[in-house]
Amino acid sequence: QAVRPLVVAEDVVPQTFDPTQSSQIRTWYAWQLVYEGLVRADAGGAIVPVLATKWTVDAAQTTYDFTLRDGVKFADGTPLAADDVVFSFQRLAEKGLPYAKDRFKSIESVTKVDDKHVRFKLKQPDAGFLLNLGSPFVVGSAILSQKWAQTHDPKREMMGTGPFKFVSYSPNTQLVLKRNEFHWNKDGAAKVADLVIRYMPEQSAQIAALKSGQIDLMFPSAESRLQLKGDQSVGTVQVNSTNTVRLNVNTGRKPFDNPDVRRAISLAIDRAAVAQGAFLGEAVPSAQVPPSYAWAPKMNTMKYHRHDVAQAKALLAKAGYPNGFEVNLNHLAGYATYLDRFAELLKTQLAQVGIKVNIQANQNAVWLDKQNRADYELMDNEYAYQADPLFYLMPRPGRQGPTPPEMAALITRAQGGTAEEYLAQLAKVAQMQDDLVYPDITIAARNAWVSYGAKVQSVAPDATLSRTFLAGVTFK
Amino acid sequence: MPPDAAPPLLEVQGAVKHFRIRAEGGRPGGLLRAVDGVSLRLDAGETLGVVGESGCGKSTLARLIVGLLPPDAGTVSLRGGDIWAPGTAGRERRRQSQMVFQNPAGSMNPRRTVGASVAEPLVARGVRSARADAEVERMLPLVGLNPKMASRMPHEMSGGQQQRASIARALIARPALVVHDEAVASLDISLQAQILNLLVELQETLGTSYVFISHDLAAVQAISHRVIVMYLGEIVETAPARTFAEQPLHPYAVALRNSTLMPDPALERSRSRIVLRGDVPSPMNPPSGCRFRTRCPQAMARCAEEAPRLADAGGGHLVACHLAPVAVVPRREPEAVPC
Amino acid sequence: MTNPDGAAVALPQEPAAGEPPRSGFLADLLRHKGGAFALGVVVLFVLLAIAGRAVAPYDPNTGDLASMLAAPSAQHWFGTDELGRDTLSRVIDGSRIAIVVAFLSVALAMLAGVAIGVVAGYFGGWIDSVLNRSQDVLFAFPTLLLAIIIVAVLGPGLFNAVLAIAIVYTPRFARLARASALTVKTSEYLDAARLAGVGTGAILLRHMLPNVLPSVIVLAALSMSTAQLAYASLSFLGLGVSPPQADWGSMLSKARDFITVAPWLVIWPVTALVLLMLAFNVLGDAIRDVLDPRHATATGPANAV
Amino acid sequence: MLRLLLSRAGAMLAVLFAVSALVFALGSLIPGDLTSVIVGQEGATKEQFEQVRRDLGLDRPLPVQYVRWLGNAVRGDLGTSPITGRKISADLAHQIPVSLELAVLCLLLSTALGLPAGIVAAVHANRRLDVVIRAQLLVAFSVPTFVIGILLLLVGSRFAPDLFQVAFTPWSQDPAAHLRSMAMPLATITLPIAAMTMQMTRSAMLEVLSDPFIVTARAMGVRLPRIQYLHALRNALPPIVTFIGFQFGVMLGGLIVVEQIFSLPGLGRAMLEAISTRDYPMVTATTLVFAVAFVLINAVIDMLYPVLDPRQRPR
Amino acid sequence: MNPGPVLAVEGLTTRFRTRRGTVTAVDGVSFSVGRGETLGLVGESGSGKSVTAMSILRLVASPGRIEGGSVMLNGTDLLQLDEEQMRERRSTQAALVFQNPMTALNPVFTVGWQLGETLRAHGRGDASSPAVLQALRDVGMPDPERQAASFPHQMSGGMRQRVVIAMGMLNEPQLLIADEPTTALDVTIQAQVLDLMKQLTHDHGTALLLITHNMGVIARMCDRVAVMYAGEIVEEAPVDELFGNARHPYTAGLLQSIPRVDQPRGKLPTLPGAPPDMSALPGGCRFRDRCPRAQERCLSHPPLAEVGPRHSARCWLAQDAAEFETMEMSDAA
Ligand SMILES: Nc1ncnc2c1ncn2[C@@H]1O[C@H](COP(=O)(O)OP(=O)(O)OP(=O)(O)O)[C@@H](O)[C@H]1O
Ligand SMILES: Nc1ncnc2c1ncn2[C@@H]1O[C@H](COP(=O)(O)OP(=O)(O)OP(=O)(O)O)[C@@H](O)[C@H]1O
Ligand SMILES: [Mg+2]
Ligand SMILES: [Mg+2]
Repeated sequence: QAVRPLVVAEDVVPQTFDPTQSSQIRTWYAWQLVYEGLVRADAGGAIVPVLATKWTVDAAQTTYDFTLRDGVKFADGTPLAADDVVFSFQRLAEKGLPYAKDRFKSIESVTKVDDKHVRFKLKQPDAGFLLNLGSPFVVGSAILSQKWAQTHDPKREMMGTGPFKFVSYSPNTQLVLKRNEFHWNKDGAAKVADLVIRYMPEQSAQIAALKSGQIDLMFPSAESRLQLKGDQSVGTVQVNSTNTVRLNVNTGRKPFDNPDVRRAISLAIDRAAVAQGAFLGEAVPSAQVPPSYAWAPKMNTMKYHRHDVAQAKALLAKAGYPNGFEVNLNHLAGYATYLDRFAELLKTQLAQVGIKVNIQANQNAVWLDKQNRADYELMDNEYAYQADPLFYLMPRPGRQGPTPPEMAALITRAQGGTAEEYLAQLAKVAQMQDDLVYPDITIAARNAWVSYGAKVQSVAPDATLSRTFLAGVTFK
Repeated sequence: MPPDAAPPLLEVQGAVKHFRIRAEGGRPGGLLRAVDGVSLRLDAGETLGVVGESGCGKSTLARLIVGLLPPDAGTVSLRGGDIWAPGTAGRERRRQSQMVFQNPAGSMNPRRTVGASVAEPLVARGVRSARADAEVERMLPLVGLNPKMASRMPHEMSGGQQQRASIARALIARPALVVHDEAVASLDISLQAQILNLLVELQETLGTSYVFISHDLAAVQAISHRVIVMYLGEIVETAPARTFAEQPLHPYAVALRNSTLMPDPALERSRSRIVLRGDVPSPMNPPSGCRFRTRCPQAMARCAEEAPRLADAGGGHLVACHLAPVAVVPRREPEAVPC
Repeated sequence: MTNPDGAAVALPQEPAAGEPPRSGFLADLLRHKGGAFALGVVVLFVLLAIAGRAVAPYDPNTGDLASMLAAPSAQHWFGTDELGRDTLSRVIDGSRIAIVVAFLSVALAMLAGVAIGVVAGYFGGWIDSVLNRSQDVLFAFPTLLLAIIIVAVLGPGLFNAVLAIAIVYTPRFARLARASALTVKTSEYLDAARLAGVGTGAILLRHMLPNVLPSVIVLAALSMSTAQLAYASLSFLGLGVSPPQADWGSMLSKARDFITVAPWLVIWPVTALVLLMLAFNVLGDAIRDVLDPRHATATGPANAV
Repeated sequence: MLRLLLSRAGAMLAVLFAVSALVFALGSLIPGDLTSVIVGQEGATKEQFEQVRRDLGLDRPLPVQYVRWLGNAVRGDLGTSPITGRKISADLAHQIPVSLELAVLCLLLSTALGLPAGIVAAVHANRRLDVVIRAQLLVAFSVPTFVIGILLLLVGSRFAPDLFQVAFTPWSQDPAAHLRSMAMPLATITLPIAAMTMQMTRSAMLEVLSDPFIVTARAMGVRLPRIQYLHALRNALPPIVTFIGFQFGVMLGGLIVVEQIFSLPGLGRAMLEAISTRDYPMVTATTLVFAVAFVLINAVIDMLYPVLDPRQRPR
Repeated sequence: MNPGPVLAVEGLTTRFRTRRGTVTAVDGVSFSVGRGETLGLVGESGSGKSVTAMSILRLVASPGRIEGGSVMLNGTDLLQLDEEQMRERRSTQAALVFQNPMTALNPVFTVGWQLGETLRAHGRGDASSPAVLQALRDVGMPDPERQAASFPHQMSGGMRQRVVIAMGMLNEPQLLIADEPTTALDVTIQAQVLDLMKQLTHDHGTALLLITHNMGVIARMCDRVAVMYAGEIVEEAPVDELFGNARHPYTAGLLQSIPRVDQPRGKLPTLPGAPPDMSALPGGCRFRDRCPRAQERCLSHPPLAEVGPRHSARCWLAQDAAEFETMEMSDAA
């Protein structure tokens, strides 16, 4: 049998291949197969060396020195040098999208110490810095070859040190990759010689393709998983993902500036029912930090991220809305069916405390725009995995009311503290966010799956939903 | 015309209608002279018969008279006023004449009942529908139709029935002038007679004027006060009906007379006819000089050079023929027709 | 005295009063085989749309999560969806939108299109050119794109979606109407009407329109169906009614994810859709038949070539 | 003749010009903003926002943007997608053939199916065969495209795995595989379009079949099939052909759905993607391509008209 | 050769079932036409002449139906044939020239093609056959080569009528039915066309059924004449007999109304009243209401009966007179 590629289906095409130019997680899935960062944060938050073997932090927590790994080569065979690292971060600072840049806001400078050493100077201590640097999705942290980037257009092609080498891309069709023969890590290098990511927007088509052996692996939705369940020839791995569905609340508008109103809304939501109905049972109730993080505050300690209609009504009455009010939900339509169902359930659940929800089904661009212009009241949203857990908790003052000062202080304290205290401090922030129900109301963390055909094995995804596990997949 | 005399009901002066024909696949393009300088007048209560070759411009003349087509040159006036005068004056004048179309099947809206079509001129004048219906019911028997036919669709009627319905429509609003384009062509003779009588009767009581176009010389003579003969867009002869019946002068008119079949089997079996030779010339490319010369049995050299003008041969009998005053074709004895 | 001629005796005699049998558009339509059936179906759906929730066994928008994706049973004849909502009730509730979309969007498009087409065809000249070109511009947009843009501009919602579909469909009615109007314009009966002194408005209304309508009606029936589908696509893109209001299109677009797990979620809305669309089209054909002056009621086929 | 062609070309250009201007104008009216799509939801400061807009040239007044775009467009440069960074013309070069092939094949197939079906239905008007034909096609027509597509997917992958091709194989690579990868998408859009063609054909034929010249042909002893398929059809063709032109727009809409379901890298999908990301240059370009196709098809139909109907030939 | 008549119609009845009731357009019509003979069919407009013609060729379209009678063509009952057998006979054995030439031609084919189609349908040639041009020449079409390449809309009414006539005669049928073939022609052309038809009956033995209102045409062309009124034949006689000795009051009235070419303007004698509504025919004699000599017995329907040699009429009075005459004659004998 001729060597055939591993064929993987994805729903959504990547918007760009430039790892500084998109805030869309579905685009990152492509980057992380080709690019790597200096370090990687694993699902538990531990920092693992990748392109850097060692790093040191000074006492002020503002100077990081990285030692680059020996013998690392880009996919075109050129060796990795400190210049490439400096170039990559300069490029980020100059051309990066706000989203990517903001991950590394604290960087003051990146300098080459010598060919093997790079120094990052921060403006102030940033306990999440290494975590951001270690994002498995390499947003902003990907290391590009300076020489290559000057002669190629990184928006249209990729060339990195990762397990795969970019071969070609046909828009809306497929991304063809092959094993990066120069990969520094014999274990981490791709197991299959060729990888094809086929972009198939319709899950039904993916199912049909998987069943007929035309693709090897797909990422089914909860509905698709139901359809695949009975099929013996299809293997499925489930992960309890860190993706959380939330309601953003515009606290800049009345009556949402009143914590009691926010508390009432949160209490009115039956998260178990949402998990059951919207996610077809494949989710768990969640507060700001997904429960799969060991350090996350436990759900049963939550004051307001629980279901209590009576208390919700009382709070509403206290806030001066005994008969409830009307609210518009800026709903992201056409993104995921569970989000649609969530919106519908929300409407019925809030109706029970007298709040009438008008679902405004908006296309992504409109939804985003309303959000960015703070032109909304309630808004459903999904947060994907965040390497730096602070981003689960980060208020976005531009699109909602002012951050309560005590919370801002707590966050600054956590950032300025050491990495060891960081998570404990964040847990405190989370606790405070539950109490104030600010910046958002978190509903649930959903499950995710990888389904694969009979010929494939060693499928080991993790809770981040990162696609890096594809490097480890092999044929039987 | 003395200056104090009332203007005639209808006056056409030098009316010209040319159709521009584009060249196409081997056919030459050019101007088709459908009506080429026609002048005529018609008084109230008078009937003008029009005869002529198929394609000589009779229907086009009819459309010019009723104002369905604007003339390219010349004028059409009703009671002394141009029917194409700008504004409401012209529009008013154009509304005073009616027409019975040559193709009755095409002149009725296929999706409306015959009654609705007949009532149309009344309804358009704002007559209430109940009164209009009553009027239709009164009118249909006059043209020999059963009043029940009002609820029929045009395609449910025979050709003659359709024709009668269009006559009824033309007459119903008592217009000052009605142009009949082959109005009785597809009627049986008894009906034809009935309609002709009806027209005469209406004319006598209401003073209506008619332009009566037909291939049937006998029918034309039965109703007309004056007759004009057209050939290739021009008038070649005009005469009082009686004079014309007795003695047509233009060779073409004579040929028409001679070709007309008589309702007498014995006579028809015995007689032979002068048949015109030659093809009908194209109206796009009429012959020089006299337009009839290519088929005229008496054509001479002069006919090719000089176009004859309408000249009086006495008693208001105008003929456009170089031979006219002298070329008195011996008149056939009137046939004895059993009745 | 005996009648010597047998044939005359055998003549079917008309009723004594001589009254013709009852005729009229509706009577003829009811006598038309397909027409009666289709009209029945349409009326049924209209009634369902009006009665809606009153006849639906459950609240269409709230479900019992305990019985999600339940197969058809005595309790839920058409089964339940993924939120435990009763499919029968949702199908019934969805008929309202189906009817509104079908009738309203096509009626608007037809009204505007026929008016534009007839005016353009009748007057010709620069009016024709201007109307024609502007319709061409609309026409040159892909249907769905134009609808998306219009809804995006107007904002989502049932009536905006209906309006968008109406705008999108206007040019094709205009074209068709103009083409028919052009043939009518050169007909002699129009000359006759003009001579009769019929005003422009009445000519357009009484002569143009009846002759333009038959071809337009078939298109209208087809458009009622495509309007549904266009609406389904719009609501699939989140540009239709706001959830959880049921409409067949979005019910289907969600149900497709469950097609093998809960086929009833697909079957029932499709059945309703097909039934109504079929009825529209058969009704359109029937109306065309009945409007055809050559149509014969008693003997079936009008055109037995 | 030349003058006719020139004036026609002029009218076409005017339409395209208006279409592009309209897309541009509408683009600014549509809620939702390219900048937001690019920046994403994680929040950015006002300055950052403005910076992105400046980089994209979106800060300039709309007419200026349009004129600049138009200036480039007439020189054949449709610009670069601000989202993907790819040249739009290069993307189109890949997408147009896919959609064009689908559209043309669909037009041919649906006509090949709908036209005879319509004729047979008309000939048997209101009798059994008519009812059967209409019922079948209209049912197929009433089911939304995406449902048909998915049903075909299910059935196809199950019972005719050979027909079901996930991968779109370009013609150049493997014609046989290419045809197979097109089979199901084609079937999906062809059915409803064929149903419409059938309906229109039926109604046009019915009109013609009651014309007097049909009786003439019968009186001359011409065989019925020949009357129906030649004498009547030739007369019914002009409205049918016009209608098939209308279909084109509908079909392009269908393409969007079908390309989505069958993962075909065509224009429809590109356009949908472009709309949802507010990729204005791409939206404008794809719309223009559709408009060009539409205008061309209709020009061809207009030119066919006099061929089909001698009465329409310029006198 | 077949000794019997070419065409023998017996009791032909055709009805239209419309929304407004049943129209009996042809009601028990019987007549026959022999080889080389010309039978004229005249009558009230709307009396069923065209429908009779269409019924003979079985071309009546729904909602019309032939409900009784037989149409024997050379001894074969056309009404019993299946459609294909009927088709084979159309145009070759029995041809029809339609009343309305404006709409009888297919607008999208050239005239030559349509003529050729008539040949092709019977495997006798096509548009390129010399017979096509000859046929056009025969009907007096100027420039036949050019006209063969023309479309109907490019021709005047008279030219179209000639095309339709040429089409009817192209296959030299044994029976030619011409329905008002010359109404759109001017008299000079009319004469030419009629001569041509006459020639066909002479040379080829074609039986001609000529429907017309023009009594001059009847006089010139016909051997015998049948008169129709309200769906029935009311009188039939040899042409001279009919013109000289009309027995039915309708025929008599008809003949009196003929205007004469040499007669100036004046009132024409006419028949009063309108024909009956064919969807609600009165019992008895259908002409009764308009008949100047109507009597009590006219309330019962008169049969078509012999009133003289080869002369029959549907009138009680005429029959009485005939009885009287025959009695006289037998007495004399
Ligand atoms: N709208 C038109 N466009 C071009 N040519 C026309 C038009 N109307 C009439 N003609 C031509 O003008 C000439 C005169 O036509 P018209 O209909 O007036 O003749 P006619 O005398 O009424 O003939 P007929 O006795 O056959 O009715 C014909 O050659 C005809 O072809
Ligand atoms: N399709 C139809 N539906 C109803 N009635 C019809 C239909 N066709 C003809 N008739 C009726 O049948 C009768 C006979 O019509 P037919 O055409 O034979 O008359 P005709 O003798 O040829 O008259 P004409 O001399 O005017 O042509 C008429 O009364 C007519 O109204
Ligand atoms: Mg004329
Ligand atoms: Mg007739």
